[in-house]
This record gives sequence, structure tokens and C-alpha cells, in this order.
Amino acid sequence: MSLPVQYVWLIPLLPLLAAGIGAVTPRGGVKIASAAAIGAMVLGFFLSCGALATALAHPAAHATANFAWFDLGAGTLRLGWVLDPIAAFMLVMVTFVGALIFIFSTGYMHEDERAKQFFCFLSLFASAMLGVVIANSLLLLFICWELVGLASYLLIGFWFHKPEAAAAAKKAFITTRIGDLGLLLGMLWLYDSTGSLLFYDGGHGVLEPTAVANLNAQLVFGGLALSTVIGLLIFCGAVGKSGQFPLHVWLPDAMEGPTPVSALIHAATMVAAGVFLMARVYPLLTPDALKVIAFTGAITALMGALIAVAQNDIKRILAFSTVSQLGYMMLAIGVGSWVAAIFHLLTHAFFKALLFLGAGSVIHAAHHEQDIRSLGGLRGPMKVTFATFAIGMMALAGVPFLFSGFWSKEAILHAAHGWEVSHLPFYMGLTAVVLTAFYMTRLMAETFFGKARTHASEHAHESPASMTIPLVILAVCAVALSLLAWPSPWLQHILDPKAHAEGGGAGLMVLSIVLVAIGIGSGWAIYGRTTREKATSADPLAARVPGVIAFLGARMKFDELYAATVFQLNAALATAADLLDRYVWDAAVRLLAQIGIFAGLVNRETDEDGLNGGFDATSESLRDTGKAYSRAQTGDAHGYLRTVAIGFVLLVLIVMLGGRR
Amino acid sequence: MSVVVVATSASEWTALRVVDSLALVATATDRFLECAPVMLRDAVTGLLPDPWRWIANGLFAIVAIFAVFGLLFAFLTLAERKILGRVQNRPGPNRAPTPTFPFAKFLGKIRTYGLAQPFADGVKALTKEDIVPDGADKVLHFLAPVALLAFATLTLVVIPFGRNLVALQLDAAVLYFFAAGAATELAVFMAGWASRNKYSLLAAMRALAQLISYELPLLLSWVPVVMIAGSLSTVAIVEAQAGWKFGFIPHWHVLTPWGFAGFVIFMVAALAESNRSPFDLPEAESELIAGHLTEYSGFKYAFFFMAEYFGMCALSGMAVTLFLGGWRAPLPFLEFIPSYAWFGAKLLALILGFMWIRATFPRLRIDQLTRFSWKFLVPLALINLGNTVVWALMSGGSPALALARWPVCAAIIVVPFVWLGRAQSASYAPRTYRYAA
Amino acid sequence: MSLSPLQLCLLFSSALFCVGLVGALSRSNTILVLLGVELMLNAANLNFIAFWRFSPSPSPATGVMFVIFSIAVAAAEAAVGLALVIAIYRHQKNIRLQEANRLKG
Amino acid sequence: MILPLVIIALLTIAVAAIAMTLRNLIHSALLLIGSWAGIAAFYFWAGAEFAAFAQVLVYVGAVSMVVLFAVLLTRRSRADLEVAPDAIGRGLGAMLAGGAVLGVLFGAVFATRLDVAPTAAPTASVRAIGQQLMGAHAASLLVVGVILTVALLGAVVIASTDREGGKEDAR
Amino acid sequence: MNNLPLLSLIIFTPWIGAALLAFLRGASVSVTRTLALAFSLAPLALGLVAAAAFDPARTAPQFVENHLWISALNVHYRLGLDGLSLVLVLLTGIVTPAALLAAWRQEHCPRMFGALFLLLQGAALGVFLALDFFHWFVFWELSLVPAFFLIKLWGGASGRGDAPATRAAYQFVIYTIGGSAFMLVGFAALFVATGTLDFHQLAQHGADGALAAKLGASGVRWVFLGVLLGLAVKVPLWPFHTWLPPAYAEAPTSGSMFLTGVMSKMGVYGFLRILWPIFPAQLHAAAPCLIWLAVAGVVLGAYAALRQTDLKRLVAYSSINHLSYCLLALFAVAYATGRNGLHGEAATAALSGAILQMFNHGLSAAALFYCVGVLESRAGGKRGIGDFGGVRTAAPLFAGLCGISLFSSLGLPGLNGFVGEFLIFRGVFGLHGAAATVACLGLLATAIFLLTFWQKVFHGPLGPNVGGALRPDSSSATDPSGHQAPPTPNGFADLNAIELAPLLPLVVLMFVLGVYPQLLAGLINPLVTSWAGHLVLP
Repeated sequence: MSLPVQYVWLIPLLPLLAAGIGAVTPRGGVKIASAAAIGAMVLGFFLSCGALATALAHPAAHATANFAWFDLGAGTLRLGWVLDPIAAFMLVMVTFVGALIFIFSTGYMHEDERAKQFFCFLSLFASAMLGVVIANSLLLLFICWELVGLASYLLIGFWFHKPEAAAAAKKAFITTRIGDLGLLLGMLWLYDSTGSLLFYDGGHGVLEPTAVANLNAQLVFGGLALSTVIGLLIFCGAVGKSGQFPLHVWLPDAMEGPTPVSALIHAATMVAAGVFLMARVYPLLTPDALKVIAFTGAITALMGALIAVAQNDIKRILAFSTVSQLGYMMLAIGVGSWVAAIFHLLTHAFFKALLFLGAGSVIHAAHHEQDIRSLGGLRGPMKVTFATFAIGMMALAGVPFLFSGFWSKEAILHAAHGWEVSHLPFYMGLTAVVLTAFYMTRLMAETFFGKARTHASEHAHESPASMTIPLVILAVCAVALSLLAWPSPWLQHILDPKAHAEGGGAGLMVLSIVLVAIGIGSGWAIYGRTTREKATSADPLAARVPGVIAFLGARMKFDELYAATVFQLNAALATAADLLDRYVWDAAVRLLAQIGIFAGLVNRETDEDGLNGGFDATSESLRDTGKAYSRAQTGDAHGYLRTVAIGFVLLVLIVMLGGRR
Repeated sequence: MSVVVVATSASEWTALRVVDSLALVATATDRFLECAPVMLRDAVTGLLPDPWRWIANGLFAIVAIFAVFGLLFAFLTLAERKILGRVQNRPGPNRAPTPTFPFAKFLGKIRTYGLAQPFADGVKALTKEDIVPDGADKVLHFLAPVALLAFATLTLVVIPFGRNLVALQLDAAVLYFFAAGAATELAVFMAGWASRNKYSLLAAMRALAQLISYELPLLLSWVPVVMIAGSLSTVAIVEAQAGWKFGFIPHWHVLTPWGFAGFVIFMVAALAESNRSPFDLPEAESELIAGHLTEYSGFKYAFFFMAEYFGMCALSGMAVTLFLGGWRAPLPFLEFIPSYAWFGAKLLALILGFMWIRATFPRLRIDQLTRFSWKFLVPLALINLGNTVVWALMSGGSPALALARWPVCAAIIVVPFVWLGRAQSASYAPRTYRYAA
Repeated sequence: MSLSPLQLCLLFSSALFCVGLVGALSRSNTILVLLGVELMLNAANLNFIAFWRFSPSPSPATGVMFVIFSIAVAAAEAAVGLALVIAIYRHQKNIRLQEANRLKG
Repeated sequence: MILPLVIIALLTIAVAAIAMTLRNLIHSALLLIGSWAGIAAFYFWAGAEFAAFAQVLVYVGAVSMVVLFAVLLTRRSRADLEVAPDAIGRGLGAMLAGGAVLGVLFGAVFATRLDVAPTAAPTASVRAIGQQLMGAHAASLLVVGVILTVALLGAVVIASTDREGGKEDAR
Repeated sequence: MNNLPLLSLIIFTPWIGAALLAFLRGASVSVTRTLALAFSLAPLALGLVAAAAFDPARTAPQFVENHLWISALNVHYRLGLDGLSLVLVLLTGIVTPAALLAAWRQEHCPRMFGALFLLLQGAALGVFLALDFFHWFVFWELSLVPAFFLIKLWGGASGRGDAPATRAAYQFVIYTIGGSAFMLVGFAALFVATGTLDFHQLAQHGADGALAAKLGASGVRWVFLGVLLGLAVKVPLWPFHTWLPPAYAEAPTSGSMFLTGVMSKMGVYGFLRILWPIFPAQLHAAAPCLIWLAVAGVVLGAYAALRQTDLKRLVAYSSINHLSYCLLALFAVAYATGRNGLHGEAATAALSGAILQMFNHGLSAAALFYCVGVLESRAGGKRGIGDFGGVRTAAPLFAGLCGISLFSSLGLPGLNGFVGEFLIFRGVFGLHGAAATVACLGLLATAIFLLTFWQKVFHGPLGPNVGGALRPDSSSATDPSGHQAPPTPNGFADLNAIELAPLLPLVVLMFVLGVYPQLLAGLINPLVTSWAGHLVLP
């Protein structure tokens, strides 16, 4: 079974149709909407497998199908699809994880009366995301990218009657849009300098050597190559979408959305789109640009891990962990191993989706209690959730050998270690490894061990099969994805056959295993051995270093910082614009108007006295003349007719006699 | 297949051109049945010298029309009574015995579903006393039925009853038809006024108001046909409807949005013009006894009756000609049936429709009647006129445009129809059933 | 002297015109006056047709055209005129023309 | 070809003259309709088929109805239809004026040499008339259309009652 | 069919309708409304006929009607249709019926309202089709009259005209007339110099430098400034925009729809049809300054919108912002004219974008004004941004459609707004990169204020005018789970069929044009390409 690139558009079309069906079904039609959505995803998954088969047949080729969108000038504006291994892997991942999360949602959302809309939005999202993956044009990618943002906006704000949700949705949209402006500018610049936006176009695409060489050759301000500037502008978009420092602030707030959304969009797929984008445009990226990317990624990884340590909301912890992991991926791209980034992207998608869904299962069971301090002891009643969550946790923490996360993380660290420019990102990454293991252990310990600390967690029960089955499948995958890298680095060969995997990473591997052990051990020592008694009792870590934890707990005060700077600036600009209108331009207009009114007053005075008098007299005489003539009107119709007849006779006589003469 | 008409003589009566079958180009359908009427005529008149021949032809046509439609009238009255009877769950006339004069002794009375009823009625009408009221305007009282019948008969002259079967082929035949038809109003008025009976006079006034009101939609409804066919000649209009699209959809005007609308308007107006129920206000028996017929009896009364049926036949025939493809067969393989049979079938179908309507609809009030005409039919007919223009404008272009004109034109007429209908029914208070459940 | 057909037509129309004129002048009933006027109009129309009929080159049907327009205008005139009659009747309860002289100067 | 003309002319004039003198309004109106029909017959004789039908349609079909309606609407009893005899003086004046006009017209007709050669009757086919109407006379046609519309509306407005409510139809 | 004066029909059909309505004194309300609607739809139908017969490949005006009108002044009645006109004619054809439908429930003298509206429509169509300054100007000024009465008599919070509405109407009319007076003087000078008022001939004079030779360099400059002023006020170009927010805010909903949907396009059309072809050199000289005015309109317009509390004013400012994009595109093209190495492709993109943006903005802004109008009518005349909340709970359908319009307005890909904006930015970036970069700020601010609008009005718990007080208990809104949607209130009804009618076609078009912009691009592309191919200075 294989799916040629000409038909690859079917894959995003299916969920789009499902979204359409969802949109037009009446309010109660949850069954129809969910069936359509799941069906579309499952079918899409099979098609994606076909696409993968096609792509794997010629791993080095970028099969494209370009088409004209509309006439522009002498030519047309062209868009297109591309099918290569990276896209195919993404397709399979998105459809597979998506299908599972959709199934999970039927259980999770079954109480919500707007669930039908939920599936509609989810399908819309899936469609747009698949579009991002297979777009062969930066413009088409941007279009789908924005649509992904819209779907994310709608889903974060799904419970829009909660003001926090509405605000979080808006924040997410605006923050990512800031990044998107960079992307837009980069795109415009790219278009302007190459005349095309197609990635691959038989030698004319922007990612192909001719265009890249051309871009590298052009220098703009500061001696930077044009491609550096464009690459960094595009990276802005990725920063916004993938929650990189400094635009990461929206991602934790986005957890206001329903948990499946967090799993699908804000863990597995959409936030990874930024990484995917950078991997896609990797040929454009110059070493200068890569430096920026690497450091941004490293900072993000470390920062996310640090903040996660001090969070209490189960979803927030996972959210910051996502930020941190995305940082890893960016780091991988920055240090030149985009394959490692994609590998981590894939594994992360599975185990983070698993974790989120597990968290969703917990939340669902605990009647929407999300604070880990209030949970506890769920190991007993929720055995399946516990087991799968533990697998996810171990994959994320990088427990060696058995879990896919270990391999992908290892690949990144390996690449970072081999980066010639600086070793600083590598050390930051290592620190984050320890922290990751630590906070995940804390999360496990607080949530599943110890005893139930609130009423909600006491009465927790295992979730229905529609929720647990996806968990199990994802857990299996979280383990099985190790096969991509081990026993042989298969993915590496497929994606980037030219680069050869360097051997001799054994020492590094040992180091990271030790670090993971330290993280888990310290976590267990602090939180696992002596579990919390009451929901309100103090955090053991916070008791030791209260200032640091408070600072981290407040998410390093980024929101406050932005509120004090960017928001203030924005508001000031708005006020200035408004005041300018009201008191400068409008006042000028009013002044002119007053001058005009004054001139009119003067004019009226002269007119009334001077000019109007003469007309009255003339009119009077005209009226008298009219009176005199009206007497001829006798009112006798016969008389008129008679007069006419006699007049006619006279006229004829005059003419005839006159004619004789 | 075109009808070539050659002027029969150089007389000044060139406008009156009687179709001469000998001058016709032989058509593909020269089967015996198809040509039978014309051959019959030629058998009678063919031997006469040329100047007399067309007069004889004319006379023949007159006789034929009177014979055919007289008989048709007779049996239509019977059909109407029978149909009304069936609708009202009673048998209708079924007892008139068939005269079996020479063999009466052997056969006794044979009752053949009342088939002899018309003749019985005829005899009765002939033998009845002819009553003229004392104060009546005697001349007009006498003239009215005669004039009415004369005008009604005149209209039949220009209808092509079949291939080559038109008594008088005029350039402005449609105009002629309605000019002659308009004169019938006068006769109705004369009857009502001459009777010196207040009910009759009221009926005459009503008839006048009604006929004027419905003259307009009637005229407007066929203007589109004339526009599309490009001719006022009935023969040419039938020609314009020749042929089949895709080989099975006839090019009848009724099968277009404007044509359908025009047909419906035409039929409604025709109902009113021929004083048929539910527009039979001039002879509303529950209010006006028998309207303008009150003071008539005997054969004058029968004349009125005859004129009514003639008028009905004429209007239906015109509707068939204008909208239903005239004497043309609906499907190509049905062309073997002679053209006049098709015409007759369509005519009868329409007349039966008249009867069905009479049996089922309640009578309108006079204000409802006029309002219906002025506020519903006339605007609709005018819109249909514009609609036809749109149709014609869109017909020249691409196939897509030609396809698009269907929904467009349908919408142009359906939307006003719905809306005017709503406005129309909104102007009446909702009917309350005070004594019925 | 022998009359040409055209002259005959013209005499016909003149006679009709005068009949209408006399009617319009002599009758006091407004409706009859109006009818007289109509008759005069028709007589005028006769001339158009007659001249068209006997003109040397009658191919452009100008005379007919005139008559058609004239008929249309006459119809309008009749409608308005009779509406006026009804208005007069409503106003003065009879339709004697000589009494309808309120607007005299 | 003269004979039909003479017959038509005499009949028409006679009918019109009788109509103008009758005292019964209805009879007057009906006879006038007859004279209009006679005029239509003249048109037919002259070959103006279309004009003839138009004459019948408009005069016999429509104007006559309006006239009869007006007659019936403007009387209160049957006796009203018998018009009171008109003043002798006005009748005399009318005859004088009419006679003068007649004399002048006849004089003009006789005095002018109009013996054109008799030609074959011209024909005005409907198509030709239609093309002229839509072509050369399109503007006039539009104007006439407007006039008719205005006249219709005007007639309705003039004849409708001024009473409050005013919802009843004018006709 | 070829002899049919199609363009005259397009212009005068609404006027016939207006005359008819003016005389139908006794007609019932529904009759008048339907008549008005039908006559306003007629230009759309005729426009579609024109579009069907239109040959996009020919860049010269088509369906030309040319009659000598006033021979003494060499004034011709000259109409013609090219891609630009066609797009705007279609836009007018769409927006006007929608606006009339929006006023379907309007009870205050609907007959006059409809007549004025049809008058307005005809005038706007005339502006888009005229090829001679004389009657172009007649149509231009004539459009002000009905607009004035619409604002004055039906504007304000009561819908019957009040003091602020009157003030806004006067300001609007006097400001605009003031601007066009300068334009008239300018054209008078042109006529004296060249003896013609034909746009095409004037453009030729302008292109080959004959104009400058006849009028003198400074003379041309003054004339240019006069015409510029007239058009700039109409669009409006920042800082001549202060009439716009009050006028749009005080106009009745349908009036705002038309004002923003069609009348604002008249100004941009004037720039494209008159100013640019006749004064290419002058515009080029002024462009460095004008570009920054347009950028100011983009950015400051958006930021000023951020500060508005009146929803109508907010949307009005968004109009300033969006129209400034069109001008930005044009000025950038004028700026780059004659420069070496000019990208014809960029100019094409900018001009196409400007035209598409005109159409798209017409749709989305009309839809947004309509949505605000619905809110206003539901809340009894209140339209503060804080007067609502949670409308999406109460009226999901309305919220959905309004949201689509809103996202179309902020340029979400997949909806129509994106295509135009992308093309404009693509063009402007190639022609004047700095301006494009700064203008990007406008995109951001647009997103912020539109989403704030959406959040405050539609999201959150039920607000004061949405039946919030009717809710039995307020605890469910703060329910952390969010699983329990609050009970549906009965204070704020969702859209009914009649209210849906104006919005739905607009929204459908947004989708269609967003996905398949070729529908419009195909009509204008050859024209724009030929423009971009003749970018030379005299």
C-alpha cells in the first residue's frame, strides 16, 4: 500500500470534512461528530502509513505536487504538497496520536453538552496540523500554521465562560502571533528575494541549493547573510509556536483547555510544529542562525525544567516539562542534528500525550482536582492509569534502554556534546536532565503514592475503557519507539543518510544514566519516602529554599515582567493614538469649522438686508398681472369648444383664401 | 417543416388568407388520417372555380366548427353534470332514454348513461316559452344572446386545430382572438341591462368589473409567448414549439419557468373571463338568482349556455396553442396519432380541469376577486414579462448561462409568487369556524 | 366630378368629425360630450389611415404607427375623462357639464 | 372596392349621428361602440389589420366598458338615464358651429386635387410594425407606456373617494 | 444583448426603485422593504451578467457607453467597466442588499429609508462606472446626500436621530464636501488647461507630461494636492480621518455597513482611477511622505481602536486601519515607480492586494458592523465593550458567525482577509521594506483589539445585557471544572432567520474567497499586470 504525493492532500482533507460534518450537525449530535472525527483520523492514519511507505521507498527524494492558487502578474501564485520521510513520519505520528486522543476524548468529554463542537474543533486542528506537515510552500505552511493557531485558540477557550480560559486563549493567540509576525516578515523577505515560496520545485525551490547559495551570498546589515536574517525571522515563528523563551508564557496558561487538547495540541503536535518548521527549513539556516537557535533551546530547556520543579498543578508541571523538552529539540536543531530533534519530537509526542492523557484520566477520576497536593494514593484505585503514567514518566525522565525517551534524549545530548561552538548548551541540557527526572519523580510520588488527601481522590475510580485503552496503546508505543534508534539508528539513516552516526557515545550514555539516577533518587528522597500528610502541609523543598521555589513557582515572574514592560508600552501607544485623534486632529477640524461658521454669520447679515428687498417688489407686480388675465376663464366647457371650432373655421378660411391670393 | 402560405387571390382581402392545402409543401406527415379533414374539404370544394373556392372553403370551415363544437358543447354539458355528480357523490343525469323510434316495441327504453340527455335538453329548450319581461329593452334583450354567441364563435376561427387546420390564418391572430373575445363582455352587459331586473343589472356590473380586471392578466400572460415566438400568428407560435430537447422533452412553452407561470396565470384569468366557478359571480345563484340569465328562457338561455362553452373551448384552445404546443405530440414516437387528436386531447384535458375546479372551489367574493387580479395576477404577470426578458437575454450565451437561467428564472417568478401570495392571504383575517369544530 | 377614394375617405372622416363636434357641443351630459370628443379623435385617426393607404410609397407604416399611438393616448384620455366624470358626479350629484364651472376666473 | 367603403362610411356616420341624438344614454353608448367598430372595419378595409384589432381591443373591449361603467355609476335611478332635453339655444349653436366646420372641411376636400392613382393596398405586417415600434419609435413607445401608466394611476386617484380609510378599490 | 446599456442599467435600476418607493405612499411596510431589497439586488444580478460576459484578458474598459452630453463643455456620458470597477460593482451589489436586510426590522419610515438607500447605491455604482470626471463627480457628491439623511434621521442610539447623530452627520458631510471642493477646483483647472474631463485622456496627458507643460510644475502640484485632499478625506487617509469614527458610530447599522462596505471604497477607487494615473509624477514625489501617513493609519488606527470602548467606534477604527493598507500598497507602488530594479511582481502583488483588500474589507467590515448592530439592538441601544459578556453561551450561532467575520477581519488564512493583506505586504515589502515592517505592528494591534472585543463580549460569564442577572446562581460560572455549561439564559436570543439573512451570504463569501481567491484575482489580474507593466514617470 502506498500513497503517491498527488493524493497526499486527502489526509488533511478527511479531518476537514469531519470538521464540516461536526459543524453542521445539530447540537446533540455528539455521536455523529465524534464518529466522523475518529473515522477521519483512523482512515487518515492508514493513508499516512501508505504515504510513509511511499516516502521510505525513496528516502532522499522530496516528492512534490504543486498547483496554482490564483493568478498573480504574469504567472500564478503556487502552493504545493511535499512528501518526504520527515513529513511522512509526522503524518503517521499526528494521525496515530490524534486518533487515540480523539478516542480518549469521547470518554473525557461525554458529560459536556458542547462536546460536538469540541470534536469539530479537534478535527479542524488535525486538518490544519496535517496541512502544516505536508505543505510544500512556506505560504501554505503559514496558512495552516495560522489555522492551527486558530484551532488552538478555540480549544483553549473551549470553556469560554470561564474568564481564565478566555484570557488564556487570547494570550496564546496574541503571543504566537507576535512570533508569527517574524515568520511573516521572513516569508516576505524570502519571497521578495527568491520569487518563490515553494520548498522544493525541481531546482527552483527555496530550500534547494541554487536559492540557498544565492541567499547566503547576499549580505544585509551588519554583515549578516540574508539567509541568516530570514532564518532567524522564521525562527521567531517557531519561538512563538513552540513556546521557546521568551515567548513561552502562553503555553502553561493554555492548560485551561480540556486535557485532551493539552495532550494533542500543547504537547504532542502543535507545539512541535515549530521544531518541525525549523527542521523543514534547515537547509536555509546558517551557522550564525543556528547559534541563536541552540542557545535559545538550551535556555528554554533549563528554564522549563526549573519552573516545573516548583509547580503544583499536574497539568502545569507537564506543560513546563513540554516547554523544557521543546527546548531540547530546538537545541538539537541548533547544534546541527535536526534528525535528533525530529526523533525526540516523535518520541516526545507519544510519551507526553500519554502523560497528559494519564493526567486527564486522573483529573477525570478526581472530579477535576488538578493540584497534586490534593491528590495522592491513586496507585490503588487506578492501576492502569498508574502503570501507564509510570511508563510515560520513565520515558520522559530518560530511564535507560527500555524507554524511547532515553534514546532520543541521548541523541540530542550526543549532538550537543559534539558541537564545536560552545559546550555551554550541553551543560545546560545535562542540568535539565537531572531536573526532569526530579520533578517527574515528585509528580509521581505526590499523585500516586502516599494516601488520598482529599475527598475527591479518596473516591477516585478507574476511568472507562475509552480512556484507558488509548493510554495502554500509547504506553506500548512509548516503549516501542526505541526501535527507531536501537538496536540500529534506523531513523538517522532514513532521514539523513549522509550524516553518519558517530560512535563512542558510551561515556556520555553512562553520564546521563547517572544523572537520571540522581534526579530520580533525590526526588524520591524528598517526596517519596515521606509522603505528604495533608493537602495544605508545606512542600519539603520549599521549606529548604523558600525564595528560589517561590520565584520558580511564580514562573520566574515572566508574566509580571511583560505586564510591566510590553503591555505598558502597548497601552501607552494606544492611549497616545487615541488622544492624538481626539485632541489634536479633531480639534484642528473643529477650529476650521468655527472659522467657517463665523464667515457664514457675516455673510447672512449682509444678504438679508441688502439683497432680498428688490425681489419682493417684482413679485408683487407679477401677481397683479395674473389676476387680470384670469377673468377670461368662464368655466363653460361648451363655450371653449365652440370657440375652438369657430377659430378653426376662421383659420381654415384665412389659409384657403389667403392661399388663393 | 414550414407552412408556406400563398395568397389565394389578388383581392384586397389579402389579410384574410385561407390556407389552401394544394399550395402546401408536402410534409413528412402526410398520412391519411393526418390529411383527412383537408382532403374532405377539398373533395367538397375542390371543383369550384378559384374566386369562389375560398368562400366555399370558409363556409366549410364555419360549418365544421359549428358541427364539431356544437356536438362538443352538447356532450360537455353532459360531462359537466356527470362529473359534478360524481364529485358530489350522486349519479348525475342517467335517465334520458335513447330514442329507439323504429324499434321501440322491441327494445323498450334504453338508458345509456344519460347519453341522450343533451338532446332532451335541446328539445326542451326549443319548446319552452320565450319570456321577455315587460319593461325590458326588447331589442337589446334579443340581441344579447345572439351577439354573445357570435363573438364566442368568432374567436374559434384563428385556432389551429391541427396541422393545416386553421380556418383563418392571420398575421395578428392572437390579437384578433382577444379583440373578439373582449366583445363578449359587451353582450353580457347588454343582457344584464336589457332585462330590467336589478339582479341582472348587478350581475352585469359585476361581469364588467370582473372582465376588465381579468382582461389585463390574460393579455399579459401571453405576451411572453409572443415575445419568445416572435410572432402574433397562432400557426407560427405552434411552429415555435416544435421539436424536442434531448429527443424527449418537448419545446412547449409550458415547460419553461416563465411559460409555466404564464400558463397558470392564463388559465386562472381564463376561468374568470369565461365566468366559470370559482369566478362565476355574475351568475351567482345564491346571491343574484341567475345573474344576467335571470330573465332568459328557452332558446335564448341555451344560446348563453352555448356561448359559455364555446368561450371555454376557445380559451382552452388558445391555452393549448400558446403554451401546450398546440397540436404537437408530446413525444416523437407518438406523432403517428393525428395532430387534431392531440389538440382535442389537450383541449379536453383543460376543460376537464375547468370542471374539476368548478366542483372543488368555493366562489370568491367580489372584492376578493378584484383584489386577486390587481394585486396578485397582474404584478405576477408583469414580473413574468421581465422574467421572460431575462430568459431571452440569458439564452444567447454559453451553455453554463443557458443552464443557469433555469434556476434564475424560476427564482424570479417563484419568489414573488410566494411573497405576493403571503401578502395576499395576510390581507384576509384568518378564517374562523364558528359552528364547525 | 368624380371623387377619388382618398377624397371619399376624407369626406367620411370630416362628416364623422362634425357629428362628434355637434354632439360634444350640443349635449349637456358630460359623458356624451366625452364620447363626442372620442368620436372626433377617431375621425382624425381615419385620416391617418387614409393618407397612409393612398400615399405613393406606403412601405413605412407611419400612418398605422400614428394611429396606434393615438389609440393608446385616447384610451388614456377616456380613462381619465370618465374618472373625472365620476368625480364631478360625486361633487355635484349630476353630470351636467354647464354646472361644472366652479373654477371660473 | 369603393362600395365597401361607402357602406362602412354611411353606416358609421349614421350610427354615430343617431348615438349623438338619442336620449337613452345606454343606447347612445352601445351605438357609439358600433360606430367604433365601423371605424375598425374601415381600418381593415384600408389594410391596417393591426390597427383594426387594436381599435377593437381598445375601444370595443376597454373604453366601452369604462363608458358603460361611468354611465351606471353616475345615476341614481333608472330615470336618470333618460337625459333631459337640452337647451334649444345650445343645440342651435352647436349645429351652426358644426355646420361651419363641416362646410369648411368639405370645401377643403373638394377644393384640393387628391385624385391619386389607386394603388394596391399596402400591407403593414405585424412584424414590420413591431420592428418600427421597437426601432424608430421606441422612445415614443416608452412615453406612451408612461402616459398610460400615469393615466391609470391618475384615473384611480381621481375616481377614488376621499373618505377616511380609503381602502376600497377604485374600480 | 450587446446593445443593452448594461452599465446604465446597473446604475439606474436602484434609482428607478428609489423613485418607485418615493411614490408608493400607501404601500405596506413589507411591500416597501421587499421592493427595496429586490431593486438593490438587481445591480448584483446585472453585475453577475456583466461578469459572465466580461473578458478579463482585455484591460481596456468594456461595455463602454459613450454619448455626448454637454457639448459646450465637451462632457461625455461615458461609462466603462474594467476589472477594478467590476469588483467594486459586485461588492456594492452584495453589501447593499445585506444592509437593507439588516434594516428589515427597522420600523421608522422604512419607505424613505429604502429609497435613500437605493439612491445611495446607484450613486456609488455610478462612481465606480463613470469614466468622465463630470458625472463621476456628480455621482460622488450625490452619494453624500442620502448618506447624510441616513445618519441624521436614523442614526444615534434611538435609531431616530439624535443630537450626536446630527453632529456626526454634519461633520461627515461638511468635511467630505470640503475635501471634494478642492478636488473640484483642481479639475476645473485641469479642464481649463486640457479641455477634457475624460479620465483616459487626462491620464494620457499626465503620463506623457503634457499636463505639466500646460499647467506648469507648481500648477500641477497644486491641482494634485487639491485632488489628493478630496480623496484623502473620503478614504480616509490619516490624519483626515476624524470624521469617520463618529459618523460610523452614529449611523444606523445598515448605514454603517454601507458606509464602510462601499463608500470608503469610493475613495480608494478614486486614488486608483484618478489620482495615480493622472498625476503619477506628483504622487511619486509625495509618496515618501504619504507612505508614512498610510503606515500611521495602519498602526495608529489599530492602536486607537484598542482604546475604544464603543464597539462601533472600535470597528470604525479597524476600517481606518484596513483601508490604510490599500493606500499603503498604492503609495508604495508610486514610491517605487521609476526606480531601477523595480520588481514588477511586487507592484503587481501590491495592487492586486489593494483591490482584493477593498473587496474583502467590504465584506468583513459590513459583517462586523452588522454584528455590532445586532448586539446593540439586543441590548436596547447599548454598545459599550463592557456591556456584554458570555454572548457565545446565549447565542452560539451569532457568536460563531461574528467570530468568523472577526477572524476574517484580522486576516486569518483560509478566510478572505488574508489573501489581500498577504499580497499587500508582499508587494510593499519589496517596494518599501521599512514601511512594511512597521506596518506589521498594525497586524498585531488588530489582532489584539479584535480578540479583546471577542473576549469581552462573547466569552466569560454572562454580562449585564445578556441576561446575566437572570441566572439562578452564580456559582456554576466559577465552577473550576467548567464541565457544567451555565444554563442557557433567556435574555439574549440567538439569530432568527431574518437576522441571519444578511450575515450568512457574507460569511459564505468570506470562506469562498479565502479558499479560492482566483474568483476575484482572475478578474483583476490582467488589469493589474498591465498597470504594473507601465510604471514609468513622464
